[in-house]
Amino acid sequence: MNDMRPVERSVDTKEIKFECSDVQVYYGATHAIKDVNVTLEDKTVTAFIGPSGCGKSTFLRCLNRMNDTIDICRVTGNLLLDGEDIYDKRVDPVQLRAKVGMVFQKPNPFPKSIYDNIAYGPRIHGLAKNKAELDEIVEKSLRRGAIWDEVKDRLDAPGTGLSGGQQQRLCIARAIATEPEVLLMDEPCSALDPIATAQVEELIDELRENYSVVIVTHSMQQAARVSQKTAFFHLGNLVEFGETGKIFTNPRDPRTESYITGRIG
Amino acid sequence: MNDMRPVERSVDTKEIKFECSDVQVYYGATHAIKDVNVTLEDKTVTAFIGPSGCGKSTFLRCLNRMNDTIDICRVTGNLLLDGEDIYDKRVDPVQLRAKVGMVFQKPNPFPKSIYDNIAYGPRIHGLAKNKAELDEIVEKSLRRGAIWDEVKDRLDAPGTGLSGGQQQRLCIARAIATEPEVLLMDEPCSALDPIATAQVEELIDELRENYSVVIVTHSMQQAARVSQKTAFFHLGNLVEFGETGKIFTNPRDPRTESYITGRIG
Amino acid sequence: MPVLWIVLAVLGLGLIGFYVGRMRALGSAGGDTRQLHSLPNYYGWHAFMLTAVPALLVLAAWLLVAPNWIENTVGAGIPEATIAESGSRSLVMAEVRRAAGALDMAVQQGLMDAATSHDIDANLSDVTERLKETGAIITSDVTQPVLQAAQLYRNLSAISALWMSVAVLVLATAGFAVAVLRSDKDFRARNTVESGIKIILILASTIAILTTVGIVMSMLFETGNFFEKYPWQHFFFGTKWAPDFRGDSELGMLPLLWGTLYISFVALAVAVPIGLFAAIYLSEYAGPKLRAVAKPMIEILAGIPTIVYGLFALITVGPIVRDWFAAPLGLGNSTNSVMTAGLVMGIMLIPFVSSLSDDIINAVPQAMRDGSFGLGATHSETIKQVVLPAALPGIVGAVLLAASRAIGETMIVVMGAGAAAAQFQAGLGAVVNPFEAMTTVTVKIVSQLTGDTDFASPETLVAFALGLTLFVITLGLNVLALYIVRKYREQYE
Amino acid sequence: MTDATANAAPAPKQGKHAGSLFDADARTKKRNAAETRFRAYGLTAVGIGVAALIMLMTSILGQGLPAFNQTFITLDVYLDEAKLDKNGTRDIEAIKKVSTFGYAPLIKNAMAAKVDELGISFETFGVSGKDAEAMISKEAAAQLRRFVIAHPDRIGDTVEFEFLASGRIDGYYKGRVSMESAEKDSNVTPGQLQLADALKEGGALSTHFNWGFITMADASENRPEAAGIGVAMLGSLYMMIIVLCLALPIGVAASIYLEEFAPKNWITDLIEVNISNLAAVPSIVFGILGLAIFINYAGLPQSAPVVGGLVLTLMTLPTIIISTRASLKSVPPSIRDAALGVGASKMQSVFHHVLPLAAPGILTGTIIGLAQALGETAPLMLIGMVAFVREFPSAPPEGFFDPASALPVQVYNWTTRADPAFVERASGAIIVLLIFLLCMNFLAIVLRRRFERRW
Amino acid sequence: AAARDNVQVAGSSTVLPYASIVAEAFGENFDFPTPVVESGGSSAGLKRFCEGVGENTIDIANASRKIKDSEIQACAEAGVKDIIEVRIGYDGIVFASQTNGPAFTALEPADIFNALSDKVLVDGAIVENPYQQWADFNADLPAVDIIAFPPGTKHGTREVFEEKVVLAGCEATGAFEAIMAKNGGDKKAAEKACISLRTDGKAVDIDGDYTETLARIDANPNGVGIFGLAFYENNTDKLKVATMGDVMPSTESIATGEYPVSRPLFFYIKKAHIGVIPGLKEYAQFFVADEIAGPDGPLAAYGLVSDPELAATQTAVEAEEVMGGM
Ligand SMILES: Nc1ncnc2c1ncn2[C@@H]1O[C@H](COP(=O)(O)OP(=O)(O)OP(=O)(O)O)[C@@H](O)[C@H]1O
Ligand SMILES: Nc1ncnc2c1ncn2[C@@H]1O[C@H](COP(=O)(O)OP(=O)(O)OP(=O)(O)O)[C@@H](O)[C@H]1O
Ligand SMILES: [Mg+2]
Ligand SMILES: [Mg+2]
Ligand SMILES: O=P([O-])([O-])[O-]
Repeated sequence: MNDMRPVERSVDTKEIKFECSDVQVYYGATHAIKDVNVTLEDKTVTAFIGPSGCGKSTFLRCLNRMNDTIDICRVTGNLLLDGEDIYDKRVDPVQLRAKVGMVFQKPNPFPKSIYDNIAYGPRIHGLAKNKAELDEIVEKSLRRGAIWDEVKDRLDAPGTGLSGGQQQRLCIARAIATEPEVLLMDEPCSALDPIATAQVEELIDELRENYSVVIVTHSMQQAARVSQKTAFFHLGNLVEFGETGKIFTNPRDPRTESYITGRIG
Repeated sequence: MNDMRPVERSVDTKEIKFECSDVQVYYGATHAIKDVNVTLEDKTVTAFIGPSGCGKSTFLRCLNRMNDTIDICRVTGNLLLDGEDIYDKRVDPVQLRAKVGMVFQKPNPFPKSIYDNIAYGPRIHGLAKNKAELDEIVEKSLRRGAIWDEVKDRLDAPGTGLSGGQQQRLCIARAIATEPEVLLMDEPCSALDPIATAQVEELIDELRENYSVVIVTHSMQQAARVSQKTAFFHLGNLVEFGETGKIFTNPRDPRTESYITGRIG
Repeated sequence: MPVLWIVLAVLGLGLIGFYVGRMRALGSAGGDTRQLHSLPNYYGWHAFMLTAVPALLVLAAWLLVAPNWIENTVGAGIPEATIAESGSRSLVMAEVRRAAGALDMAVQQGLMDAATSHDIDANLSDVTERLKETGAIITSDVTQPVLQAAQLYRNLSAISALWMSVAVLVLATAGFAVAVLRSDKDFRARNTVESGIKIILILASTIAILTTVGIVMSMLFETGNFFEKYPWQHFFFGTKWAPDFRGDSELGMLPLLWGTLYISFVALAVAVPIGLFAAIYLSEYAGPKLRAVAKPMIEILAGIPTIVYGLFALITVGPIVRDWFAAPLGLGNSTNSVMTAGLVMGIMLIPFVSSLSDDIINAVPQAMRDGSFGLGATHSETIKQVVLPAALPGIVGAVLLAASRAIGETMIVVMGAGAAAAQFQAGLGAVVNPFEAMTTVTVKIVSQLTGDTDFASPETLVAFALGLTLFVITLGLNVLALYIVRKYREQYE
Repeated sequence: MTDATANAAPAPKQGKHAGSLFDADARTKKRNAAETRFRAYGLTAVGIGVAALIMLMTSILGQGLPAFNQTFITLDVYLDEAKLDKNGTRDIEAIKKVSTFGYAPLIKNAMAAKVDELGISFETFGVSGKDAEAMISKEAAAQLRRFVIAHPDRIGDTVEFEFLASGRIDGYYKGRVSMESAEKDSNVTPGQLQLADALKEGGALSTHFNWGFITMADASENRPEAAGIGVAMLGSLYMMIIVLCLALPIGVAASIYLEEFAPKNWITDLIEVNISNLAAVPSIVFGILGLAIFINYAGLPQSAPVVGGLVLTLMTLPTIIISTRASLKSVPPSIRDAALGVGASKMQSVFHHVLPLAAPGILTGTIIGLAQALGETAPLMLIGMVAFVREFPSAPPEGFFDPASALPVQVYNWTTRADPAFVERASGAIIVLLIFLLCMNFLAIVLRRRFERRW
Repeated sequence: AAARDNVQVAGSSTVLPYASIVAEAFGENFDFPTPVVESGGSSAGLKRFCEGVGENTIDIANASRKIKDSEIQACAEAGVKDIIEVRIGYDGIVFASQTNGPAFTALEPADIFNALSDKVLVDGAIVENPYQQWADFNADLPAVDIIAFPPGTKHGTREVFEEKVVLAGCEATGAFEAIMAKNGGDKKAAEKACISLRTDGKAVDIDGDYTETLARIDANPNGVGIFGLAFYENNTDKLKVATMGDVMPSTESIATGEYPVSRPLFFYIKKAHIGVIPGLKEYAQFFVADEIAGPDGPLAAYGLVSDPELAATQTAVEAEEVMGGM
């Protein structure tokens, strides 16, 4: 099953960001991720697709060790970020997570003001020298998160009083405010209307210039639009991984094919 | 891919389920729903569409008085369900909500077992005479919610330990387990893969036989596929309401048109 | 014990009501629970409630009122002369009750038949002797008026008991009937039962109010007496506390108030950080095993009688504070000090802060933490900036509880900080020096109330004034706390 | 730019978080140090709490455990008919006429007989017969009298009794009294101690576990060895039953109403402030209230557990209400929404979902409230429970109305008594009180662990 | 409500030990239940005593002082008219230090006054108390820092201490005269000035019990505490008693009046309750019986200074003589 890493990548091989091999994840006795091997490139958008419950979020959360916070969750295998094993004892998950930011599947704004939600990351990482700079970061992040116009008049209102889609964009803005090198986005557009979705996709495209982005999505169209690489998960297995174009036009695995063509997304 | 199934259903007027006039909703000083007039028919699927933050969820929550639980939220206007004002003092919101079920935008399973999550509604409404019947209801609901196969082996596991999409389906299953006459679904498929989405859409279609369904969605395709009527909200206003086919093919309001044609969903 | 039987009968009827109500409702729906407005059990509870609650309420009321009524009726019939002889009506009544009890016993033991017991005459027969035979305690001779009263007492009691049974049972049956008749599929049983429960909830919350009213009322009168004897200006603004047996004491409350605030402050300065950090550690860092052990252990600290802490302060902490801190620093050489009491009280208060905060912190949803971790925050940053603000209302509640306890504590203060009020006349240095002996309002409330001064003198009555003043002051502090919580509260989700 | 491996030269990166993951940058180091410190504070705090407990426990146990042991002297007492039943009629009323003072000589004689039997004499130790009698508790006479009244037929026989040794003799075997201290002590002489040693040698004196400490009532100041905590334990038990049965349901009910049902307005604000304020009312004020309402107004008896229980209930309520409300507040609103959404009534959503989730906090409040109530003395002072009570209250429900004392009262009483033998008993009583507390808490702790969860 | 069948006693904590010894023996030797004896202070006891007559009020109030006229009046207003006063004996008050602390012999009231009063007479002038050590004003006393633990202002003992020791010392040293002279002959003010104790930490009020005083002396090797005689008698191995004017405090020396510092102890009975509350009179009689309260009885053995006029008391109780000479 894990025999399909298509090596024939286009000539411009990019630097490798993440190199994962033999990754296994267990929730107690449940084997949620089985034997996954995958390499994620820098300055690339990688899309994770697959049916609900197949392990996309689980694998995504491995990449910045968010699974550490779940008691029953156990991760084995090698996950190298820039060649360094992120599960090494010497690695400080805090630093890792500053580097590898995350947008969660369920929007989880802090019970603070919108401003503080965004300013939280820059503050703890000391990204702003003064209030003016911080204001700037907040505004910029909210703009990039395509939510500035809706909230600019109520930056002091609590982030929890926003609509579902607004909360999601707030969380995106919050994640990019810390300027991570890798951004993991778990269904970032699930609650967004087409216009906002397009804006977020634009953002992702823009981020790709400098960083790498991993995005979980259920929308095949979205995956096709924004990603260069796509990984298809099924029942905890990484069934197929490769150039997005190829996966969508010419999938190798029958499961991939049936998923993609099965129904319209 | 995005074939909008043109819906040319017969013009036979159905019974009216909800009749709303002059509905206003305020969150403190924010005017979130402005002057909405709309009639929802029985045995019909109505889709609410509109950009994020336009008030879809807010209006939806008016229909079963879930807004009562938000302190700062104030609703005025007439909302008649089967000709009875649901905001009348004599109306028992409990009975109303048993009649008008709801699937929330953010999945919110109870921190109980999967079984108990589903069985809760039937239990409090006395829908099962005995354990066997209850088991049956649970299984049926989970099947209709397209999640039975994934959870049948772990009905005793907590509902909070499911993946995002699974939680969403669990919540759908929980809502239909009580057999409401009207089902309000706030983006029920946002975290679902195409296959699961299709199954849920099938469910909605099936529900339409007997009940009326209101669904909030960001996917124009989905709206086109499942709904007979569509309402387009914008900045708290109900801009346009009518036959889905008409709205999508021939919108009257320029705002509707620009939203629909603006970008692909 | 007929009352017990009545209660059992009512409860039994209620139980039957439960099943009948349930059955009837089900029956009206043809056995299909879906046709019912509410779950079948609600119909059952409704019937039970209607059967039992009013009946038992009447029973309780009867039991409260009837004895008084009987006493009054019987008491009214006793000749003035008899009362004058015994000193008071209530004392005669005690005799009457005792005689009535003895008559009952005599009949029970067969020493006297029922008829005799009714018309026996104290002047003719040796009633006292015969009653003493029963083993009942008869303290003096049973006189004719007392005997007659006793007989009347027995009669009325019997009649009252009879009517009580009748009334209660009739009411229960009526309730039963109404409930059963109402048990129809369209009847809103759940709403009715829930309204009933809601009334109970409301009643429960009024108890807190009534307690306050009771406290204020029970102190207001004596406080008034105090201010009649002692000028209020001196009490509120006096800077010297020096009660004196000969009267003309100086009872200024400022030194006590200062002592209260100072000692409580030190205690909280110990308890809040330690308690909060312990709570954070236990809920955020500790493994389940450590938590399972450490939390209940720390809770034991709240249950150790304060006298133990007092002795600990007096014998261990006091000398340490004096010899290691106060004396070397030249700040005094008393074993009694604000510091000593504060430290020891702080230890006692740790569980008040830690246990409650721990539960509240634990209740903050994991998603909040995840959000913060995902941004690269450290655990402590997450706690400080996300978890604690979200848990703030609960934590403030816990701290308030600890502060309340600090204000109300006596034993530790007496043994740790002494019984002498702060010495305002000795200058500011003595007042702010934490190694100086001081005492609190509560200590003085207790000591003036349990002391040897004339109970109608200002020296004793001042306890009530102190209590009421403290009450008002803490009320103010609580209003402030509520305001702060409102301002900074962060509601998740 | 090939495969980046662990030894690849760290390429200069432009990101804000550049650098190897293995070596933390300065800021991270600083933050990590803060983290470590924070964690250390937490551990220290737990450590302080536990250390304080251990310290207090060691001292309590060290002082209190001896209370469970007691020294006894076994004597054969000749029940002299001439003293106990002069007429020889065995009429119980006549026998009752002989007071405990009349029994003292019998004990004195028995002591002398015992000394003879062991082949020693008072003179060797320089003690008189009266001194020797004083080595036996004053309780002995009462014990003897009770026996004789229960068995009048035994008059004239010689019966073996195990009497309590007096407090000082007992103290000698517990290290409280020494030969040196006895020199200065007006209540015991070194001779008596030596005689005691001789008796021990002869098997007439032994120290063993003393059930009496747990089952007997308090005793007066001049017989500390006979003092037990039976009445106090029953009193505390009765009061705790009342407190638990009233405070928990009322407290939870009140909290539910205030937190979930009451409209949010100034009245509820007032109630909220008012309840926190009640927590700050000194406990003795609750005693004033109890005296005024329950005794003077409602006419309930004095010194009765029912009044004590009611007063402590009022005192505990604020603690339970505050903690319950805090826990109810911390349940996420989405849970309530979920329940309401499937058509549960507000009441159902509260009782089925919110309350179980708030249970840990409620139980904590209950534990702390009960602990406080169990250890409280001051309010009991005004309602007559800080008292010397010898009679056991009967079984509930009547027993709720009988005079009783309470464990903390017993502790307090004993610590104020002159005879140092009471100090150990006070600590012993504290041990019992803590065991009591642990038993009460155990259930709560088990329950709490069942309900604890994170979501 | 069933009738109460036990005697209820409340009041002074000083009388409590005696009352409990009597109650215990009473319960053992009579068929009546053992009386319930509460402590809580003379004042609190009398207050409850004066709340009225009836079963839910107490029958007897113990007091370590005589009932005040104002209290009698308050009693009468509440219907408690006939009160029987019973004096059971005297409580001696002694000064004592640690066994290995300083020894005080032949302590005079003047010494106590000089050591503890706020203002003392030095060279004919009234000044703030300058003394740091006992030897500073009396070379016969030990040269150790002054620190004393008098009972707090709530205790009746404090009153006796003030009246019979401090005030007496004030007069003896001539300070009283000097103060009078200074303030223009205001006797009351002078007395008040005399008895106010210094506040520089050398006189530490004890609101608790003698056990607390004992603990404080343990923690302060130079401390002098003020104790009841009974407490001292039970702790002779821990305390070194100070003699007053060379008289050793003992039940005998106090009974004879040689040792000056003592106070009478009382209990008060509601006459109206006699004949209603079973055992009430019997208890009172038993209390003052020779075998109990006499010089050889258990009370004296415990430290009560028995009343030389006990016989008169016995007759008074027998005859139920009430106060106010009825
Ligand atoms: N609890 C609240 N308090 C204050 N304002 C709110 C609250 N909930 C929603 N709003 C505001 O009301 C407006 C409508 O919100 P609503 O949730 O109805 O949007 P929506 O159409 O459902 O959007 P989405 O598609 O993003 O879910 C938004 O501007 C939102 O910020
Ligand atoms: N906390 C947990 N405890 C136990 N099992 C879990 C937990 N979280 C996820 N799982 C299980 O692990 C599997 C993978 O879950 P994951 O959340 O990775 O799915 P996913 O691909 O993100 O799905 P979705 O698209 O629905 O979000 C699922 O079967 C899920 O039920
Ligand atoms: Mg997921
Ligand atoms: Mg929404
Ligand atoms: O308690 P007392 O009244 O004797 O001080």
